[in-house]
Parts: sequence; C-alpha cells; structure tokens
Amino acid sequence: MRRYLPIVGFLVFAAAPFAVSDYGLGLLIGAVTYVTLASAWALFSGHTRYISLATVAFYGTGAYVVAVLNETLPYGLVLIIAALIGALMALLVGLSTLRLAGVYFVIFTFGLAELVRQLITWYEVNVTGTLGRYIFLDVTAREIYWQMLALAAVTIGLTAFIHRHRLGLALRVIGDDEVVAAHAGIPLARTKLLAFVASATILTLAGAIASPRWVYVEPAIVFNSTVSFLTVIMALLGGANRLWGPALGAVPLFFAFEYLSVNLPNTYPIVLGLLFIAVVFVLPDGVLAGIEKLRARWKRGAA
Amino acid sequence: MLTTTLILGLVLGGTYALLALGLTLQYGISRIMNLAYGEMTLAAAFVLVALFQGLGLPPLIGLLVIAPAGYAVGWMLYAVMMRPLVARAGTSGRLEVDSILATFGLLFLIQGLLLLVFGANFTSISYLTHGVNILGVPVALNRLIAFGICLVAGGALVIALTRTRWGLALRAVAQTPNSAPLVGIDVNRVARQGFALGTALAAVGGASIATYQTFSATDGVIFTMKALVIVIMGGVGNVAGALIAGLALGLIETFVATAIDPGLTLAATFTIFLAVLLWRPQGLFGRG
Amino acid sequence: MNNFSRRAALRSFALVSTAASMLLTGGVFAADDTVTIGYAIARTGANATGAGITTIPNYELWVKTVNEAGGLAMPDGSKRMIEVVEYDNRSSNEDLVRAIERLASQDKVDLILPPWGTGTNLAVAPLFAKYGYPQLAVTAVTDKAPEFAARWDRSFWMLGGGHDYATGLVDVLAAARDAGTINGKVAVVSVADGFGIDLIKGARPAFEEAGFELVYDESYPLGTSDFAAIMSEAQASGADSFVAFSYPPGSFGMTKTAQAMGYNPAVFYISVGGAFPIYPGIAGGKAEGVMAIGGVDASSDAIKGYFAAHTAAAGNPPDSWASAITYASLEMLEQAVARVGLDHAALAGELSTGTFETVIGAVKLEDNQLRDLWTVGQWQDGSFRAVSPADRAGASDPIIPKPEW
Amino acid sequence: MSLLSIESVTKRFGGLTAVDDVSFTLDAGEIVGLLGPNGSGKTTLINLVSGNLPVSSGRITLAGATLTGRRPDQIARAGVARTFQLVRILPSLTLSENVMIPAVFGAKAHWGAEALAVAQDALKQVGLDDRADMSASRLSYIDQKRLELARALAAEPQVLLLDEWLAGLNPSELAEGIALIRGLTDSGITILMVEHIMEAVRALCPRVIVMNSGQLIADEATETALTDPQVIAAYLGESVDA
Repeated sequence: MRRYLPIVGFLVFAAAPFAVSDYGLGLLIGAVTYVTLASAWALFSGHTRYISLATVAFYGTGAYVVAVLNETLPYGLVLIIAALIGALMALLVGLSTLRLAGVYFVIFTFGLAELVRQLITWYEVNVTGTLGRYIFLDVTAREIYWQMLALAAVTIGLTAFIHRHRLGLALRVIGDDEVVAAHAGIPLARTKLLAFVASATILTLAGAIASPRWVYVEPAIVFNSTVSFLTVIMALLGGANRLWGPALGAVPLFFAFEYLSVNLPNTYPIVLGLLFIAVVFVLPDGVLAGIEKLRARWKRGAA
Repeated sequence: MLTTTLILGLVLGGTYALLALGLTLQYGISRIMNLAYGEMTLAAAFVLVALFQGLGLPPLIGLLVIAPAGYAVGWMLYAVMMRPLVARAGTSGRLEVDSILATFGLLFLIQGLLLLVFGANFTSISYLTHGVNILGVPVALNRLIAFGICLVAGGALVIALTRTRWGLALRAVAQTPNSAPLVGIDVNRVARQGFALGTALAAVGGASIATYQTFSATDGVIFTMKALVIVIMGGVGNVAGALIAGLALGLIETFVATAIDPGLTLAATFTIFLAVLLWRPQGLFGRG
Repeated sequence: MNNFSRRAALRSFALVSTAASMLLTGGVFAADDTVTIGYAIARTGANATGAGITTIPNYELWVKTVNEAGGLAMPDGSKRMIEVVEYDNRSSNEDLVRAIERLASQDKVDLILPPWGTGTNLAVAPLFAKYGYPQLAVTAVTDKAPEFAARWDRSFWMLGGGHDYATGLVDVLAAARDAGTINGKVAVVSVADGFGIDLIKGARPAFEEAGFELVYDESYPLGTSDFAAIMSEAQASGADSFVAFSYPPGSFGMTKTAQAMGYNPAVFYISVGGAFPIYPGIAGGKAEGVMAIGGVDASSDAIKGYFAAHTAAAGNPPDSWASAITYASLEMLEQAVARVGLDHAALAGELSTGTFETVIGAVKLEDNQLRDLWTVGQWQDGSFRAVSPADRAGASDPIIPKPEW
Repeated sequence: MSLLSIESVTKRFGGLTAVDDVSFTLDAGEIVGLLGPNGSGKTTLINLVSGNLPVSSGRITLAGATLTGRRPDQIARAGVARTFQLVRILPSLTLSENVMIPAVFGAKAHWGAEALAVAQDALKQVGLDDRADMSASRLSYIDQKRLELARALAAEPQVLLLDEWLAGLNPSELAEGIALIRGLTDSGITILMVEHIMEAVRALCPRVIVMNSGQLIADEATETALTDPQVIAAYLGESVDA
C-alpha cells in the first residue's frame, strides 16, 4: 500500500488547483518550485557534499532562454533547448571544476553565477541592445504548476532511481572519501559529471518553466543569488542525502517565509536570520535525521 | 594616461585589499566561511556615520572607537556562535557547511537590524573630499587616507604575522590546524583571536569606506563578494597575498575600465577569479 | 532507507495538509465600513532602497492624510476609512506575483497599489489585468508604455520613457550650445541595466540629430562602486557636457569623484538620485547647478505644501522626481473613487478620461499615460527646479555653465 | 613470469626525489615485505602503484599490462587493491556497503545479491560478518582496520598492497592480524606489504625489499636482509621494532 503513496500523493497534488484560490495556487507553485530546486540540488550535492551555489546560474539561464526564444519558437521546443543549454553549461563547468575540493568549489560556483550574469548583461547591452526582455506567453498559472509538479516528480523519481542504482552508491562513496572511491574502481570525474549535469539540467528546466510568471526578465531579476542560498538551506534543513529530505526542508521553510513576509514585513529578515541559526544548532543533520534521532531516543526510553 | 591608470588603480586596490584582510584572517585561521562579512563592514560604516552625524566625532577618531569594538564583537560572536560549531565538527569537513549556514543566518540578522535601525536610505557623509594632486593625478583625500589605513593595517599585520611568536602560532593554525596542538598551540584561542581580529579589520574597512562611498543597508553582499574574490586570489589566510591581490584587482579593474570597456570590469574580475581557482586553487601566492 | 522514505512521505502529507488548510481559509476582511487597500512592496532586498525613498513614504502619507480627513470619500458623500494590507515582496518577482495574487484572490482588497520599479510593474501588469484592478504604475520608466497601455487597458504609465528624458536633455544642451555657452562634445556613461539602456538608446540618435558628438560613450555594470577611471576618461575627452544615465550609487559616486578630481564640466548631469533630498548633502553643499532627471515646479504652492507634509510625516522631504507623481497618482485615485466609487471598470474609465487636481497641477492622462512630464531639473538656490521642457509653465531657466564645485 | 613489475620508477616532488629509479618484480602468489626507515619512499611507491600519484618516469605493469598513466579507478579495476596507512573507512555507510563498493565498481561489477554475497564473504574472512548492517563510524580502531582489509579483499584483486596494516595493534590483535594475512596468502593472492613490525615481516614474508632515501638498497631473502650491514645502517637511529 505504502508503495503507492507517492503516486496517490502526486494525483492529489495534480488535482489541487481545482480546490484552491489563485493565491493558493501561487503558493503551491512556489512550494513545488522549491521542492524541485532543492531536490535537484541534492541530486548532486546531497551525497557528494559538494555545496554548489550555482543554482541560480542554471535557474536564471533557463528563464533567460525562454525570454530570448519565446517569440520565435514554440514553447515545447524552447523548454527542450533550455534543458540542452543547461546540460551543456553544466558539462563545461563540471569538466573544469569538479576537481576543486571543498570550499573552493563553493566559492567557484558562487562566482560562476555572477560571471554568467555579468556576461549576459554585457552581451545584451553591447550586442543586442535590449537588456530587459518580455515573456508574453499564454501559459496559465495552472499549467505552470502542473509542469513544475511533473518536474518535481521526475526529480524525486530520478533521485529514488539513482539511490537504488550503482550511481547512488558511487556518489555516497565520493561524498565520504574520494581517494577510497577512486581506489575502489569508481571513475570520479565521470560519476560526478553525470550527477552534476543531471542536476543542472533540472535546475535550468525549472527556471524555464517558472519564467512566464515573471513577464519581464533582466539579469538582475533572474540571477538573484538568494535563490541559490535558499535552495541550499532548504535541502540541508530537510536532509540533503535522503530522498524526501529536500522536499521536507523546502515546504515548511517556504511557508515560514510566506508567513513572515505577510505578518512581519519589517522584522522578517531578523526572524529569518534567527531561524537559520537555530536550524544549524538544533537540527544539524536536517529534520529527517533529527526525527530519526528522537525516535531512537524514544525507543531506548521505552525499552 | 598610464600614470593615471596606475595611481587610480592602486588607490582602488588599496580599499579592496583592506576589505579582504579581515576575511582572509577569519577564513584562513578560524576556518569560518563568513557570509555575513559584508554586513559586518556595513554595520561599522553605519556606526561611523552615526558617530559623525550624531556626536560630531571625526571619522578618524571614530575609527579608533570602531576597531576595538569590532574586535570585541568578533570575539563574542566566535565564543557564542562559532566555537560550538567548530567543536561539533571536529576534524570532519562539516564545519564548512555549518559555517556557511550559520553566517548566512547572521547575514539576514544583521541586515534586518540595520534596516530597522538605520532605514533603507542611501547613507553618505562628506569628509575630506577635496582632491590631492599625486603625480598630476587628482585623488580624493579620503581615498588616500583609506589607502594609507590599508597600508598601515596590512603592513602591521604582515610584520606581526611573520616576526612575532603570536604570528607564528596564527600561521601554524592556518596551515595545519590538526597538527598545531601537537606543538602546544591552543587552537581555539588562536582561532578566536583570528576571528576577532578579522572582525576588527572588517570594521575598519567598513568605516573607511563610509568616508567616501554611498551605501545602503542591502549592500553587504557586494562587499562579501569582492573580499572573497581577493581572498581566493591571494591564497586563503595569506595576508600579504590578500594585499597584493587587492592591489592587483584594483589595477586590473581600472585598466579594463580605461583601456577596454567599463562594462566588463566585473566580468573581468570574475573571469580572473575563476581562472585562479582552476589554475591555482591555493591562490596566486600560496605554496604548492 | 526505503522504509524511512515512506514514513517521510506520510509525514510530508500531514504537513502539506496543514499548509493546505492555510491556503483555503485565511484572512477575511470586513469590507463594509472600510476600504481595504493592499500593496506588496520591497521592504528588504535590492529594491528596498528605491521603494523606501519614493514609494512607501507616499503611500503612508496619503493613507494618513485621507484617514485624518475622515476617510475616503464615496460618490454618495459617505466616507470610509482606509485599511492597509501590506506585504514584503523581498525584491523578488516570484514573491511579488504571489503577493498580488494573495491581495486579489485571498484578501479581496478593494484597491491594489503598484510596487516600485519598472520590472516589478511589468511583472504584475498581467495580474492587475486579470483581476481587473487599475494599475497606476508610477515608478516605471519604459519606452514601451504605449504598447503596455494598449495591452492592459486598466494600466496607467506615469513616468514616461527613456526617450522622453533623453530628448528633454538634448533640448537643454542644444539651446546652450546654440547660445555658445558649451561646445558640441558630450561625454556620456550609462548603467548597464534596463533603465540605463533605455535612456542611452533614446539619447544616441537624439544627440546625433541635434548635431552633438559623443566623444565618450560607455556603459558600466550595476554594482560598480569606483568611478575614478570613468571620470578621468570623461574629463580627458574634451567634452563640455558630462551626462550619466545612472542609479543613485553611481550618481553619488560620480559626483564625489568629480569633486575630488576637480572635474568641472559646464553641464554635469546625472540621473536617478540627483533629485533626492540627500543629494546636496552628498555633494558637500555644492549641488548648485547640477542637473538631473525629473524636477518639480518648486515655486508652486501645491508642491511646497506637499514637501512640507512629506517632511512632517516621513522626517525628510521627498525626492523631486517620482515622489510628487506617486502622490499625485494617489490623489487621482482618491478623486476617481469620489466620482465613480470602487467599481474597477468605472474607476479605470474615470482615471483614463477624467481630469484631476493634484500636487503636480491638473492631470489628464493621454492614452493612459502621463505626458506632461518634467524631464530635466537643476539644483538652484537649494531647490531642485524643473528646467525642461522649457516652454511648460513653471519651468526655470537653466544655469549653464554650472558654477565650479 | 612475474605478475607485478616495477621498472625504473622515479617520483619527484619539486626538488625532492621521493622514489629514485626503483625496479623489482613480484611473482604471482608471492608475499613480499617493503621495508625502510620513515621517509624512505615506501608509501609513495605504494601510491604510484595504486595510481594515487602519477610517476615522474618509469613503468609499472600488471601481468604485462601497463598501469602507469592510468587513473586509480582503472588500476583498481585492473586488479590492484590497497589499504591506507591512515585507515580510511566510509563513516556514513554500513559495513556491508563499505565492503560492497569494490565488488560493485571493480572488474567484475557485481550488483544486487551477488555484490552482497561478495561483501559478506569478505566480512567473514576478517570476522566482521555478524555486524554487517552496523554503521562503519561506530567501529573500534582494529575493526576499522579489518573493515579496510575486507574492502580490499572484496575487490577480488590479483595484487594487494598493504600500507602498515598491522601498525597500532596490541600484541594479541597483532597475532590475529598475522594469522589473517597468512590465511590470505594460502588463497593465492599476491601481497606487497609495507611494514615496520619486524616480527610480522619475519613471520609472513620470505622476501623483502628495502628502501632508503627513495632508492632500493636490498631485494633479498628476509633473513639475509636483516643482517645486511647496509640495511642496518639505514635503520640506525630508527627503532626497528617501532
């Protein structure tokens, strides 16, 4: 029975737009977007522990591709091209950076997002002369939601598949000790590259799907580094190396942000900051690990 | 023209270097990847303006108040917030993740407090804005003073690190944190000093920026990023490297702005930064 | 692991159903005796500064003024107090879009005020259109305003486009050149974002047509904090006119840099920020003669009264460009409500065709756009006075060359 | 015909030559000790064979196939397994997962039940089979060493490189360890072991290779080597039984 729960859940979510207000739908889109981002991020970073801050480099690129092509090509084709560009970008980035360890990788990915933003800005200003671009697509909020939901389902499904597959084991070994991984016969570069490209492709696609809601796109809007940070925080909060961890981090945090911006617009950043610090101290391995620990303690207490 | 580029670039680079000194200490010695670094500099900038406008305290005197205050704040922050994370992480690599998360929270916290206390307005003061002629190139006096502060602070640090016992301990912790205890170094104490000193430098950097630049409460991340770029280019924990990299970056940006296209200055910065990361992740002046 | 995932899935459903109940219920406002007005504005993030200077103080001042006068007048003569619903859009268009959806579909507010910024106003325009709310987009500068007004017929664009400001400036400079006070060379820099690009694209052909030579023409990235190199290039270019299509940090930075290096062009023009009340302080009290985008008829009594009220309420005077227009847009809304009530279609019709008495004088929109704009202002005797268009009533004569710093 | 052949292998780090023109061969089924004072280049040589470091010059072959220039994972799949001087377990994985890895990613690429069976066998060989589902982070030091050996065995290698695998064990654990390795040689595996504990070398290795300052100074029968004046001179100042 439990095996079918995700499917039932997916159907419930797919039917949700018929039961909620427009704002409710907006919330669902936001929540599902972050579930997708956090899960896709964790696909690569969760096990390998390479903390990537390049999320927005891909997410923003996806949105930009749509902004550039939406008037010349059919929507479906635009999405495919966005995914391909994301994959290509990830391949190039991955080939050059995946040998960087630890904090250097973190900083590189942070710089990458900025570089992409600066280069696109320069190109638009000097070559095309149109920095702001418009996305006038007849994609309704419901359609965006369904597309994003499908992408989230694919991401989680892919994660589940990878977890059960040799690739998942390889990624976990790499996260623990790359030297051991190599000496056990795991091809490091290829393994990391595969996961990185898969993750980045989904991130790019997510940006492409979300973009029609923004109508107007310019680099300062789409390459907003907060998105990268939020993604990391959400995934880590839930537990980045577990299948449902990123989703479980994304949903409550997303609603917490919404609650704060509605009820405490002036002190929102202060509460948010304190919340983060609290998470780091109270739930260091994510919510799921915290629950596990609690259960273990409870069991021991009962025994 | 070349003289102009050179002098303007050096002055700009000096302010960059000053900004990066604190971060390289915090990150190199205390192993704290401090994403709230820019907010710390901003806080000092706001305090300087408040002292100047509220109490009429001249900025150069204000600096003398802000620097030790920064040290005290850094000391407390490390003891209360960072130390438990360091202790929990042990020798594993998780301190990186934890410090990113915790300081990200700190970033929001400080930004929120700044917005609440000082508002969202652009803030600026006019202080010693008149130009001084250097080899035919007019440079604002406040920029020259900031450059001087950078040279003094950076020079003093380099000497302290290379010529004193205390500096030796700091460098030992920066290079091999795990074996430093073997030679009798109290790593916790050194790390706390490093973090506090880094915060003091962040405060000095922020306060000197406040004398010549307009800023607002949401600008912190710009400072963090510039500082990070320089720290990586100079080599983590390498003070002399940060000084040279800061100056170099100033020269490069000025050169790109005058000779190529001002629109590419930031792109050039990040290109060089990424190239350094790939080519020499230990920094341009690191060992190895 | 697998077992655990299933448990996690179960738990996530519990969590989501709590969230769902939050979606379905939510705040219901009693709309009988009050008028609810909502806005989602940037309290945090990159847009917080602009919103905090131009938009938020005016919204708050207007609500306070109306409520102190007994409320918003209705066509039947009754008055209803304004109740505000405010959200932080965190300078993110995703959050902004959702907040507008919340105001429209959840809170069902009577009126929605627009956010600050060009991109943000464009992002919410389809939503305003979808729910039928009139959108008085003030802080949006776009040459496509005519297209947008046609696309969304309840949207109103009140700050013109880059082209307007560029030609306004060129007119001022051309008059000065024809009078022999400046040469035909111009050094121009522009910030590399939508605003800067719009202005420089309008300015290049306008300068060319007027016979000016652009001897220095470069863009710089948003976030640039050092302008020494740019300013020294501009100084070396031999131009009498320095023109910057800039944002506040750039406008301020260039001013300080020019002062420090003793760069004294006959015309020193900057864009956003030049009309801010803090500008004379930033210029060290030497703002006299600096030109900038915008301007007000500083000698009109309405503007004087508005400046005094703003200073009393917000603690500082407003900026002399978009602030007065923002306030004027609210007065238009107030008067339109008094004439036709809260029905959105009637309200939009009235805004589109009516004439309104505001702090910037009598306003009548043309094709849903405000066309009577001040394009260039100049600091004169401590006030930022409009100088272009020169033939409009209330314009001051420009002072060229600018006195030395 | 020799199985593993080291031909004029040299490794330089900047100005330092850590391994200097070393040549020797290992026959199939042989167990050979690699001796030498600290810093003589033993671990570096192991790293060169396993591909952890690239050689500066020279050639290493396994059953005629060249290993030099290949990545560690390729060398592992070619049939070389190793342990590390500082024990390297994978703390977030269970014992059985730890051991399964080389079975999954090695030459034979087992998966599923097959891989589990290989892992279980290897764990049984080192006596950890009863704790297969425990997290590796909870093991004691000796058990971590056992786990590492089991992981190397699960690769079903032709050549096993042991880098001070017996170091840090107490006398009774040492006896167990020696017995364990002896058990392995009976199964026909070829072993090259870096070892400081002479008791173990005497008990296990009929032949030793001795290095000093990067150079090979002796390649002879163990008893001969231990009385070789050159070898004793190299160890002077070093505690032989450290």
